[in-house]
Formats: sequence, structure tokens, C-alpha cells
Amino acid sequence: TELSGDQDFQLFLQRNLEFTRKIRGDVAALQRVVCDTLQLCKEDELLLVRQHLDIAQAPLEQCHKRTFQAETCFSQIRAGLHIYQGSLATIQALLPGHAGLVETLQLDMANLSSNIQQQMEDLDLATVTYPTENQDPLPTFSSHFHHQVGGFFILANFQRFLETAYRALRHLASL
Amino acid sequence: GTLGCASVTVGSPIVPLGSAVTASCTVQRELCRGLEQGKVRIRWMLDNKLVAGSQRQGPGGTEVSNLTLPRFNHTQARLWCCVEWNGTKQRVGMAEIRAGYPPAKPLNLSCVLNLSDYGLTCQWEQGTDSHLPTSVVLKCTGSRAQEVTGCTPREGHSHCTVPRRLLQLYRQMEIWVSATNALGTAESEHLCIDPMDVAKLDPPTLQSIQSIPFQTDCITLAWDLAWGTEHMELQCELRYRAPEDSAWALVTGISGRAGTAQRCGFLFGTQYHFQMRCRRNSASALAHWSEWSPCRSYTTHEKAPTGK
Amino acid sequence: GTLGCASVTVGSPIVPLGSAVTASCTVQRELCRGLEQGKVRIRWMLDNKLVAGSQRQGPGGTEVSNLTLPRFNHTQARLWCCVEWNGTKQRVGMAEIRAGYPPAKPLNLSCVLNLSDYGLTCQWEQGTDSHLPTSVVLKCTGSRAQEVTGCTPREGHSHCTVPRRLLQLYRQMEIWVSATNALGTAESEHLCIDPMDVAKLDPPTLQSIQSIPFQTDCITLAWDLAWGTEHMELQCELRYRAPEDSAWALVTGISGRAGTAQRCGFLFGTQYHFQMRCRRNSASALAHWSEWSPCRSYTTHEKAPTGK
Repeated sequence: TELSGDQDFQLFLQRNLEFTRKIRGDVAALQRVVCDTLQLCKEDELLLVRQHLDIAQAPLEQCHKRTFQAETCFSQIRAGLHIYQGSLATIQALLPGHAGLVETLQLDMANLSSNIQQQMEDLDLATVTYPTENQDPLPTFSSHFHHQVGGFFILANFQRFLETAYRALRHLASL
Repeated sequence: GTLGCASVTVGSPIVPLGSAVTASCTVQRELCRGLEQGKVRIRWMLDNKLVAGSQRQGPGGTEVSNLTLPRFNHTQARLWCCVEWNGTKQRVGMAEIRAGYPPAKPLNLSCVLNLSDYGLTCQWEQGTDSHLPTSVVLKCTGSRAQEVTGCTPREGHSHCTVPRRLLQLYRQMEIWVSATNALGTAESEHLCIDPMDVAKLDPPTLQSIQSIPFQTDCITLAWDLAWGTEHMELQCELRYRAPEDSAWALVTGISGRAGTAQRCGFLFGTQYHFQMRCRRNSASALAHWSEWSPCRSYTTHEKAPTGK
Repeated sequence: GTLGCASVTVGSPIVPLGSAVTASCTVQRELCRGLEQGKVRIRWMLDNKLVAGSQRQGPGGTEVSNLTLPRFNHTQARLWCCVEWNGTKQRVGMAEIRAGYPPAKPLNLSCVLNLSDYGLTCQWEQGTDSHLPTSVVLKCTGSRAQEVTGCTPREGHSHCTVPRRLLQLYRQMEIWVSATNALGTAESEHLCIDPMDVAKLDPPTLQSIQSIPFQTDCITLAWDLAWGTEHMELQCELRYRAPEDSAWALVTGISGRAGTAQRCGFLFGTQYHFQMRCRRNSASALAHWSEWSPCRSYTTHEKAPTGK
């Protein structure tokens, strides 16, 4: 795409590649806490229970295709960040002792989303402005155990989401 | 989310340490997508250790496994109900169990009223750890059992300060510590004190020491009482000794407000060290002495040559 | 209370230092019980020094005295309006006057991002004292001039910390200091930085230094990067010297994430001291180097006996 040569765009990509790595590190830290404190560590031990939980999973297929469009991919990344921002409230309730870690993650996600939004606006691409306060209703769980497993899968899905987003940004940076 | 395919119930989530724990896991096959065919084998894990349960068929096609742990000696553990599925161990249910003791009786409750802000700071000994979340609160009430106020110690501390606005001064208050957890409540002895009785005074300040009346073995001392105690009836004590004396000589029953006192029987030409302390002149045995005042030395004058 | 018998008005209660001050005092005889008879003589005092005014009759039987102080060089003073009464000087009116300068332009604004809490601490030089109550605020905004946030330094300090939640990371922010008092406002230069560009890194830790490949004059070093920088692209520098060397040898452009580096040309059987430092691999010239890591020494092995 014609963006590849643009100096500002490259700076945006370099910065937000590092930012995404930081966020992935934040999520990994939370996953370690869930493993250490809730003893929920291996996804393949929880597949049966997962079938009973409706866990948010943000689509990112626009960033998968070899010839993806930056605009649609960026929009999907932002939409996904918004969905996971809401689901983090579930994690906050699970890990009261680690509110700081969750708050850092939420601040980083909000910043990454607005960084992408500003870059899209700089490129005259259409953008959506999400309300700062998340209005989506929190998922309800039929038991404390399901709530914990739900939290585990939200983090696992979000980590996969970030890996895909990271590969998309890296792909753009390599053009 | 739908109701899970398994549910775990325990006798009680909080038990006395070392007592028995019973649990049962019920697996509803038709609710477990993927478990419809084949035998359901239920297995238990205590944290990450396999433990054996006894499985039987339950009502309505359910499989039930019961587990008894005769002596539960973890203060905190997770009991996992698992089933085999596609060759993997699936965790399908969990219960958190905590074990500990009822709270120990808080001991040696003592309080001090700080005269700079009239806050009543009380401290106590918490006793053995109950291993359970325990809420500890200092309670105090005016003697006619009006409203109970008090204060809450910070996490892990066994002291706190009741602010002035929650205190009744110059009147008996009942003060005690109450500790509560899932296995019970324990209360300390109840102190019945007037907060003023445990006022912590600053020491008096020895202002002057002189050989008066002149040419005698007597000494007159003058002192100032601590700021903020002008309105109080104070009884004070004076102690003095010459450097070579082994013990202090003690003069008791000095009225604080007098401001001066005279004492005779001192050796001539000898250096003495003087200190003074005071406390409120109240009936209570709990009244705290102030610290001893900073030491003041004074050397008595030489004996005048007689028969001049 | 009733309206006073005198009122003092000044041109402005806050004036530039050294500028002129005008004031007038109006005495309404009938409102001054006791001043009804006789001549009203108005006199002025600046703090406690008599100053001359010019008195004339005002409207409605009032007496008015005007005062001009050509060069007011007190930073703070009280202007008293007095009248003679029963042989005494009565203070009947007062105005407080302050004088100073508009705030000086804050200089040398610089910021550092603390990676332990991601707070952005900025400091600046306040410049000459304006002698007037001056409110100083650090302001910062995301480049698309959204909402302005920032922080307020404590009284008398010229630094403050913007908390993480008010920052935009990995994006240009505009940061400046604004000082305002009654005589004006001054702003520092505006910094345009991505807070990450001024991150203060902890130094790396040199883990191991070995003579690898064996029997050569080469050394291989391994290091760990500081906690909290795992996700960063870091460029590092290595310096080493033998004790007798006067200057350090410097190796630049080392990639931090590589974790190891090899360097040859070392003397045999010699002790060397090694230190390393890193900074973010960002375009910004503001990027801060970490401190040098603690020094590690290593003695290269003796040269192998050749031709055995």
C-alpha cells in the first residue's frame, strides 16, 4: 500500500509494535497470576467447561488475509480492544489483589486504541469513537468456578488476538 | 452461560484445621456436550494431587462421586472434580476450602490518651494466627451502653486510635477488642476506664534548683508542668542521687501545681542529679506516669566555716 | 455592623513593583460617632510610616484625602487612613497593597518517565521571584489537543509528576509549564515528546564474561536487561579497560535483546573492568541513557604455550 514509505506511519508502527509487545507482557503477567492463584493454567484441561461459557472473542479476520487493508484491519483491532476492555472488568472482580495490573492493562489498551485512531485520522481513514466508559453488560456466570474459567479464557483469547494484531502491524512495517 | 455439566458441593467451605472434609461431585451427562457416550470416570484433585473418591450412579442418569478427607490440614486448598475426555483430564468443578481456628482471645489490652490530639491509642496481643480472614475491631462505649464506637487496626497491626470525637472524656468508658472469623468470635477483657485516667503526660521541666534557705542543707526546686496539663491535679515524684550513690532517693506525693518543693538533708559541696515525673491524681491504678524529666544537676555549696 | 465611617479605595491592590500607587480615603463625618464636631484631619500611614496626602471637602459633607506614592517599592504593605480624635490617632480605614512582577518564563523544562509506575516527572527552573502569589501548573495534552491534563507542583517546588492515567503512551504529547499571577501569565517552551522517549531505564546486569572461543583473545559477555524493558528495542554500549588504562574502550550499537556480544583483541592474563548501559532505540534525541551497570571484572587467561 502507498503508506509504506510514509515516515510518520513507520514511526507509528515502530512505537505501537513495542506497545503491543508491552500489552502482551501485561496479559501474560495476568495469566501467570490466574495460574498461580486460581490453579487454572492449561487450556486443554478446561475445554469441556468452556462449552458452557459464552466468552467474548473479537473477530480479526480482516488482519489475517495476506493482502489485508490497513483500514479494515485497524478498525477490527480497535473494535476488539473495546470488547476486551469490557471483559477485563470480569478479571478485575476475580483478582481483587491485582487491580493495579488490570488498571495498567486497561490504560494501555485505551492508549493503543486512540493511537491507532489518531493514525487513521492522519491517513484520512474513517474511524469510530468508542465511549470511554464501557456500557456493554458484564457476562454473568452460573458459578464462581465458571467465573474463574471465564476469566482464564478471556485472557487466553485476548493473548491470541494481540498476537494476530502484532503480526499485522509487523507486516505493515515490513512493506 | 448455561448451568455447568458438573457441580461440586462441600460440607462447609471453612472448617476447623485437621477436621474431616466431605465433598461430592455430580456430573450430569446430558449437560456435558461431548460426554454423552462412554463411561464417565470422575477423579478428584486436591490442589495438584490426585485423591480417590467413590463413584456411583446418581438420580436421573447422573454420576456422583463422594470424597472424604479425614484430616484436612491445609489452611487453604482447591478441590477439583475432573473427568476423562478424549484422553485428557478435564476440570469440570471446583470448591475452595479454608481451614483454621476460631480467633484467639486478644490479650493485654492497654490504652494511652495522647494529650496533643486527645486520641486514645489502644494496643493488644492478637494471639495465635487463626489462618482465616479475621476482622478485628476495637470497641468502646460510654458506660450506659449507648452507641458503640471504636476503631479498626490496619491490616496486620494490633493497635489503633479512637479519635477524640468518638470519646467520652471524664467518664468511665468500656473498651474491648473483638475478633471474628468464620469459626467464631473472641473478645478481650473489657477495660473500664476514663480515657483521662490513661493520659500520657509529658514530663515536667525542672526550672531552678537552689540552696534555699541559705547556709542550710536544704534545697528548693521549681518546675513547670507540661503544656496542656495546667488544668489537671497532678501528683509528682522527685528522685535525686549523687553520682556515687547506687540508688535514687525518692520523694513521693508532691503536688504538681505547687510548682516548688523543698528538701533537706543534702551533703555539702556535693553534685546531685535531679529528675521529676508526674501523673494525674486519679484513683485509677492505670494512670500512667510521665517519663522522668531530663536530668538536672546541682552542686550544693561548701559548708560555711563554723565558729568564725 | 454599620458601614464604617471611612472607606479607603486604591487604584489596584496589586501593582508592578516600583510603579505609582494612588489611594483615597473618604470620611463621612455623620457616620463617625464622636467626629461630629471640629475639623477632621485625615492622615495616612504606610505600614507604620506617616505619609502625606492632600485633603479636600468631598460631596455631602464628606472629607476626602488623596494619596499618590510615585514609586511603590514594598512587595507588601498596608495603607492606613487615620483621623485625629481626642488627641489620639484613630485608624479608620485600611487597604492592603502588594507589588511584584509578572511571572518569569519557566525555563529548562525536562521530563523523565519512571518505568516502575509510568509516572512522568517534569522539572523546570522557575526564574526570578515575582513576589506575588503565583499559581504554577504543568500542562500536557495529546497532540490532537484533546483535554488538557497535567499536575501541580507542591508549594515552593518546581517539579511534579503526571500520573500514568493522564498520559498517552507511544504518542507525541505537548507538555509545558504555565505560571500565572495578578500581573500576567508566562509559559515555558512547549515540549513535544512521546513519554516513552524519556523513559529512565535501569541499567542491564552483566551476567557472565568468558574467554570464548577458547584459546583466543576474544571474550563473550552475557547480560540481562532491566525488569520491565523486555518488550523494548534497546541499543546498548559496553565499555571496558584494564586498571592501568587511562581511558575506557567503548563498544557502541549493541542490540540489547541479543543478550550476548563477543569482542576480541584483549591482552592475555590481564584483568579488565566491564560496564554496560542501554537506552530505548527511539528516534528521539531526548532518549535517556540508563546509568552504567555495576562494574564487573574479568581476568583473561594466560597465553597458551605455543609450539608444544
